Amino acid sequence: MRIERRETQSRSLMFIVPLLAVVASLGLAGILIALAGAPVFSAYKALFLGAFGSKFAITETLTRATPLIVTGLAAAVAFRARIWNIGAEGQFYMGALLATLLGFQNFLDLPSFALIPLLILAGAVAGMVMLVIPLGLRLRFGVDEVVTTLLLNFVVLLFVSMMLDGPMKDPLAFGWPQSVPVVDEGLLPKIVERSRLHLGLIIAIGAALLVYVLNSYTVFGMESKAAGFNPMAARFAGVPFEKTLIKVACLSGGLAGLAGAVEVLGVKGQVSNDLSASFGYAGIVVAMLASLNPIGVIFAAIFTATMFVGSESMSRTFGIPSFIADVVVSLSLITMLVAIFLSNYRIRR
Amino acid sequence: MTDIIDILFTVGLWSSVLRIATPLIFGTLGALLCERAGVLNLGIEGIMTFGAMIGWLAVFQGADLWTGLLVAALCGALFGLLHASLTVTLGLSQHVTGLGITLFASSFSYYIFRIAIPAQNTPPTVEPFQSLDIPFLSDLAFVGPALFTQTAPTYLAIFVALIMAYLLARTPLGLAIRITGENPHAAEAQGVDPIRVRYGSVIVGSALMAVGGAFLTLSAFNSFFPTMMQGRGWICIALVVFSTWKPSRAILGAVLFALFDAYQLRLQNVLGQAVPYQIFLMMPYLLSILALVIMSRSARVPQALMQPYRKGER
Amino acid sequence: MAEPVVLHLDSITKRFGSFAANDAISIELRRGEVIALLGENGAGKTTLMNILFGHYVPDEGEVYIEGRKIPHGKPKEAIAAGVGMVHQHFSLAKNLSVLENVMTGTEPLSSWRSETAKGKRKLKSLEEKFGLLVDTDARVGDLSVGEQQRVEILKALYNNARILILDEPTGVLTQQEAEGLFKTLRAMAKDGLSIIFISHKLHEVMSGADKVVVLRAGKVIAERNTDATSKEELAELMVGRQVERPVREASKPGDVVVQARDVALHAGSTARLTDITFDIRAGEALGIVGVSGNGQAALCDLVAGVAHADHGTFEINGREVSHMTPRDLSSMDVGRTPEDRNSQGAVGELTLWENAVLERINDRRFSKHGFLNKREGRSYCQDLIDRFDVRGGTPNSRISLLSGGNMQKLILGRSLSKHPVFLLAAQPTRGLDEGAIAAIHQDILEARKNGTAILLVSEDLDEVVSLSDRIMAIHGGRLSPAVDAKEVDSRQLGLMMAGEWGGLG
Amino acid sequence: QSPVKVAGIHSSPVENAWNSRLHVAMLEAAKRGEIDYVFSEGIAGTDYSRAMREYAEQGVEVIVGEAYAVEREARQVAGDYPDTTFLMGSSGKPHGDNFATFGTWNHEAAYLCGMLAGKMSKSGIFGSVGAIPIPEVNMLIHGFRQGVNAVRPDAKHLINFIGTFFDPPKAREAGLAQIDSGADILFGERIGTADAAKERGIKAIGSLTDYSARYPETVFSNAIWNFGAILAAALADRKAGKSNGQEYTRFGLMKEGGNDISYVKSMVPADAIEPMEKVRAAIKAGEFEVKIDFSEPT
Ligand SMILES: Nc1ncnc2c1ncn2[C@@H]1O[C@H](COP(=O)(O)OP(=O)(O)OP(=O)(O)O)[C@@H](O)[C@H]1O
Ligand SMILES: Nc1ncnc2c1ncn2[C@@H]1O[C@H](COP(=O)(O)OP(=O)(O)OP(=O)(O)O)[C@@H](O)[C@H]1O
Ligand SMILES: [Mg+2]
Ligand SMILES: [Mg+2]
Repeated sequence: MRIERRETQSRSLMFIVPLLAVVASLGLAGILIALAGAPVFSAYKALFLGAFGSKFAITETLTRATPLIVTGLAAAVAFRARIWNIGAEGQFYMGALLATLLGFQNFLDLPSFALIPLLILAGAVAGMVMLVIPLGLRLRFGVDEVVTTLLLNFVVLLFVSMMLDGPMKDPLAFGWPQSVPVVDEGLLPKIVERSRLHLGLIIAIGAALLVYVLNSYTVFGMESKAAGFNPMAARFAGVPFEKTLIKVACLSGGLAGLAGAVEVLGVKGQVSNDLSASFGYAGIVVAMLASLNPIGVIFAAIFTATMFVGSESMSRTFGIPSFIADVVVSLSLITMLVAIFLSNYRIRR
Repeated sequence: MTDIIDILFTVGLWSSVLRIATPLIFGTLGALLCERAGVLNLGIEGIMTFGAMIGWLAVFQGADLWTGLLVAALCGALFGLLHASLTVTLGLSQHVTGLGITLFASSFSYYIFRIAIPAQNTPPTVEPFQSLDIPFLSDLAFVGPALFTQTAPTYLAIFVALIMAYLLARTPLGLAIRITGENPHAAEAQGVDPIRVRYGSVIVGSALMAVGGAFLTLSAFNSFFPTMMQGRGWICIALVVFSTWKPSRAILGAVLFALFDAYQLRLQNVLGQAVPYQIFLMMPYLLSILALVIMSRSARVPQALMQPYRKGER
Repeated sequence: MAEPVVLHLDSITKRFGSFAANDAISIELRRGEVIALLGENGAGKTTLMNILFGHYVPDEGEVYIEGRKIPHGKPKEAIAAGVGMVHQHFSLAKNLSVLENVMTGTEPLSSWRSETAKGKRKLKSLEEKFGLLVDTDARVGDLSVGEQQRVEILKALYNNARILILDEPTGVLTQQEAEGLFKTLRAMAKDGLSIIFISHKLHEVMSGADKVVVLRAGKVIAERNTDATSKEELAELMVGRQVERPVREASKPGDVVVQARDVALHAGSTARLTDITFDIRAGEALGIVGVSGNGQAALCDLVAGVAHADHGTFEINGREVSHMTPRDLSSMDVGRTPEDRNSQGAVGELTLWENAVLERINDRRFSKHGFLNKREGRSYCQDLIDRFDVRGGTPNSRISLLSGGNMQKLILGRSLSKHPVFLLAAQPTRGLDEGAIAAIHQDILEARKNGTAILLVSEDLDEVVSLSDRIMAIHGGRLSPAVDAKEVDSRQLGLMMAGEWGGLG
Repeated sequence: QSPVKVAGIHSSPVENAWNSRLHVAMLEAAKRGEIDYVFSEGIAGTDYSRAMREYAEQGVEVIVGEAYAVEREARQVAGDYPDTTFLMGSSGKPHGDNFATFGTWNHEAAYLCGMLAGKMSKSGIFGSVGAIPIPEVNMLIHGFRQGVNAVRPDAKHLINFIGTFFDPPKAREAGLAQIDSGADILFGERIGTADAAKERGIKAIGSLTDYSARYPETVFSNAIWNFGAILAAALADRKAGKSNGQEYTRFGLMKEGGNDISYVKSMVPADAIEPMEKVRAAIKAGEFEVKIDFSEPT
């Protein structure tokens, strides 16, 4: 068996193959659904309705997709420059934490339009720091960032837990570990009445466009790719190698931190130990589904959220174990990765 | 102050250490084997979870304990096969695939568990491995009870580590694995098929990870709980680097890590809650990072780690 | 020629997509025979050998060794049948020892113990028998390129190869090393080994081989016995037309453009360069020869702005430049081509035009306020493609799809596009075929004529002698005094490269 | 009369001791035909409010769960579904007419367990293993300690927090650490603690649910919490058309049958039982009150 790169990617293939992937993953999930004793085809219908069946469902799906778009961008930006940032989860929490720390009182009496950007910026800065440190360790000592960023996630989670137990504990929560809430002026406005869908979605899409422009139209985008793929050649061509990677790390970590800030300002209003439903890790897969294309990230995130929200809702309709949601998501991610591969490569005997 | 040091000389501490270290040793060896052949396996957290679930379930359904471990190993091998198909044959990005497998394996094991064991009060139990005394050694003062009153799988973990150390350093197969991780083209040029070597390493490595998971439910504890893996797999990924890809040092790394864990639990009893417990829990991670920084110069990363190999492609 | 046929390639065809890299190629090799495979870049030589060795599976055709058909796509079978291959790009594991590299795959994988002591004895005896000395316990990454190649050959011999294939074995060797290699190969052939080697260098082919097989565009164009052909004929067969390397015309150098005085460069505590002093005038080419590992790389880094001098002065047109970055140099119209086009010259994942403009991306022409002007970049690249005859890609294709020669033309092109005051040309033709070499020499000489000061660093002595006005040798990080290229002979150059320049000016 | 439709939304898997008390109570009510019970488990904070809305939309009448991590949102959802009753474990106040709250008060039972333990220990050192120092865990451990101190004023107490709700092997290691420090009775707020006691042949106390069957010879008493009492009260109010906007914690008190000690007589010395039973009766009669202390035990 041999695997060859396709010379040309046919348009129809790029369309059909992912569709087949969805069908395949639903087929596999169908077996599990049947195992739990639920009617498979009605379950599929419930899945679809759960994600798109009502205005509520749609807003929920988009709400769940919002942080994924931003963490997906964080991963896409870093991977494009060969910075293996597995630490978006930790950066996300640090972003959320700092935004909350500055936002639980309106110290300067700022109006919303000034306070919100300030808090989001703070979140981004916190995320930046969390990635610049491991990148610095790589540049200075040659320490592999896959491991350091991964480990920092656990350090951050414990740090957050410590803050929630101590200095940032919400006195009104009677000791339950959650932070003081952000003041109302600091919260992101909802963009659909009576739903959770908040301005964060617009911010996320804006971030995707921004990253797209940076990647495709700027010197920075070109240099970051060069520095990532061939450091020696980049240096020879005068690309300020370390500076470029640090900028990339700032962008990637900043996005992950921003995701955390936006989630806290848009949805929860305060930090808790379970603020993130593994958004940082999921972002990595989202980025890869999108082949690191920032616009593709938007769709990949919505796809992932659809699968999750739809199948969790379906599990409630039929009373099957709610763990099915993550099973469906992971199955569809894996089949989708294979599908993307197959539309670029062919297998020959 | 002396209390803090005295803890180090208690039998209980050291017997805890080996027990806490055992799943980490298995997991680290598994990840190490994969990486030595050039494949990063971030599926570890999920594979360990699945091993914990399926090993326990097998025993609960009537299998004996060793069969339980075997079932776990086989299922781990299957996940290894999946990881290898995706990363070795298709050459998909290794860390992304790994994260995908972790998500899949863990949610899948919760789902199976819930279908097999409908939700109830507390989960049912099995009779776990009993500690196994080793003649003579277990009777030694201090050292005996501290180190030689473990259950059989703990001794197995150490044994596997020694076997793997020997395998990698002294056998033709070990050389084939190492050269595949360093430069698969060099392997191919000498008639060693890097694809088969990678498949084999990832499958066996993943089986070891699953056994590590099963240790938690068949020896360290006696039931399965969803979400009980608590990041142990990720720690193993760090320990592989910490051990500079050497099996014998993997034991050392795991023991050091476990020592921290066991020590901090005891320290809480001496110091009380004066220091936030999170600080203690953070220590192992921070120290691992520190160790990486210190050892980075001497550590020899397998050169082809994370690089896909496709026959006939340059 | 009563010797039996040991290898028979029977109408091998190999296609990549719709493109036939090998088209019904048949070759016979006899015991003790040395065949040279000659052909332009991309003619299909490596592909053919990869098929023979089992790396690639042919679409049609068969491989017979000693009359037996060999299954396709299985290096293991080829090795077992007695084929050994030294790859164009070495396939060695740098972190492993010489012995480990050699012993891989030589014992059954099910064996519970590696017989390292026995292996070491066997390797040592082979080393002595063929004069291929290397430290068996050394880490391969610590060896010089020449030694690494010995390891490659030893690997084949250790496997009891009876047919040895070498893909461009001299591409990375110095002349002395190359001569040594051919002596060894001769001895092996006498010993009954059959050898196929690939080369672009006609003199090697003429002196090293019994028979030459010329490939062009995937087909066998001709077979000649070396005693019945000439370099000129081979060159013409290979390229399909007559090629002649351009010759340097006499010129009158202008003012001093480049001036280095007592430059020193350290890496940590070890000195990479010491007391480097030279001048280059406008319209003059200074050639640097040397055995690799003696400081060429450091010298290139220094001149290219990648490394900075710790001591001394380095001036271009009177301006101190030793602390300038590569981009500062580019903007001063200094052209730089690196030693290794793949690792330093180009970012494979980027397109041709991106690679073409990367070093001058901050020029107002190519970007404003950080935003790229893609149209200008592409048209600049298209100009280079046209002017320097770069084939095989458009400005938008990934540069990794170009062959070495064409990549080199593009890299040289980007250095020459703005009539540089000073050009660094490091190993400009390494691994290229005659046609490409001629084109590149032409470009360099053209620049010289237009008044560019040129620093040529090359391991190819012919190239240095034919392009340079003056020549210096580098040894142990120090430069020899300069000699006039018209007056020097190869014996003298050899002495200089060995660091013996006591008697010179 | 048709059963009331009830949905449980558990943020942890239902094996978690606390959730299992809700889960079991609702399963039992379902068995008695009082309710129809469906549930979701392992629901992350981000997804919690969606689960609430979806059940409400499905026509579920009573939603039982935990609002700790989603206090604000949960109340918002309740506001949008005035016909649905939300019965939520919460640190906050009830809300409107349909958002009912409850805390987990089995400190009285823990006190009684402490009284037994105080008489049984030889070393006078008592260990407690908790998840994280949240108020309801804290008050429980304080309850136990007060009980111990009542019969043994010189007692020494150890405490470990394992930093997570779900790591039985770690709880076990914590227990072992306490035994190594001299403890000979362990109060296990977390499952896994009793395993340590069993291994070293000492005695342990379970919390929330009854562990005696799981660890015979080891767990001699349990501080049981019965969610059933709270559920019944809330359902009754709903049926009677009364507002559910109240705090139901008080139904967790011993005098309401919401918590109680269960112990294995054969394992406890008779002289320990008698004073304990006296206090137990006093609590039930409302004559004795166990002090509530939310502060983090040290
Ligand atoms: N893996 C591959 N995939 C696709 N095409 C290939 C591959 N390898 C080689 N080719 C094609 O086959 C042709 C022959 O390549 P090959 O490497 O055999 O040339 P060569 O004669 O060895 O050249 P050189 O002298 O530069 O080494 C090339 O022009 C290229 O287009
Ligand atoms: N993986 C590949 N896929 C497609 N084409 C390839 C591939 N690898 C090589 N080629 C093609 O093979 C041709 C020759 O490549 P090759 O690397 O042998 O060039 P070369 O001149 O030998 O370079 P060098 O001097 O660096 O050895 C090029 O035209 C290139 O397009
Ligand atoms: Mg070639
Ligand atoms: Mg070549």
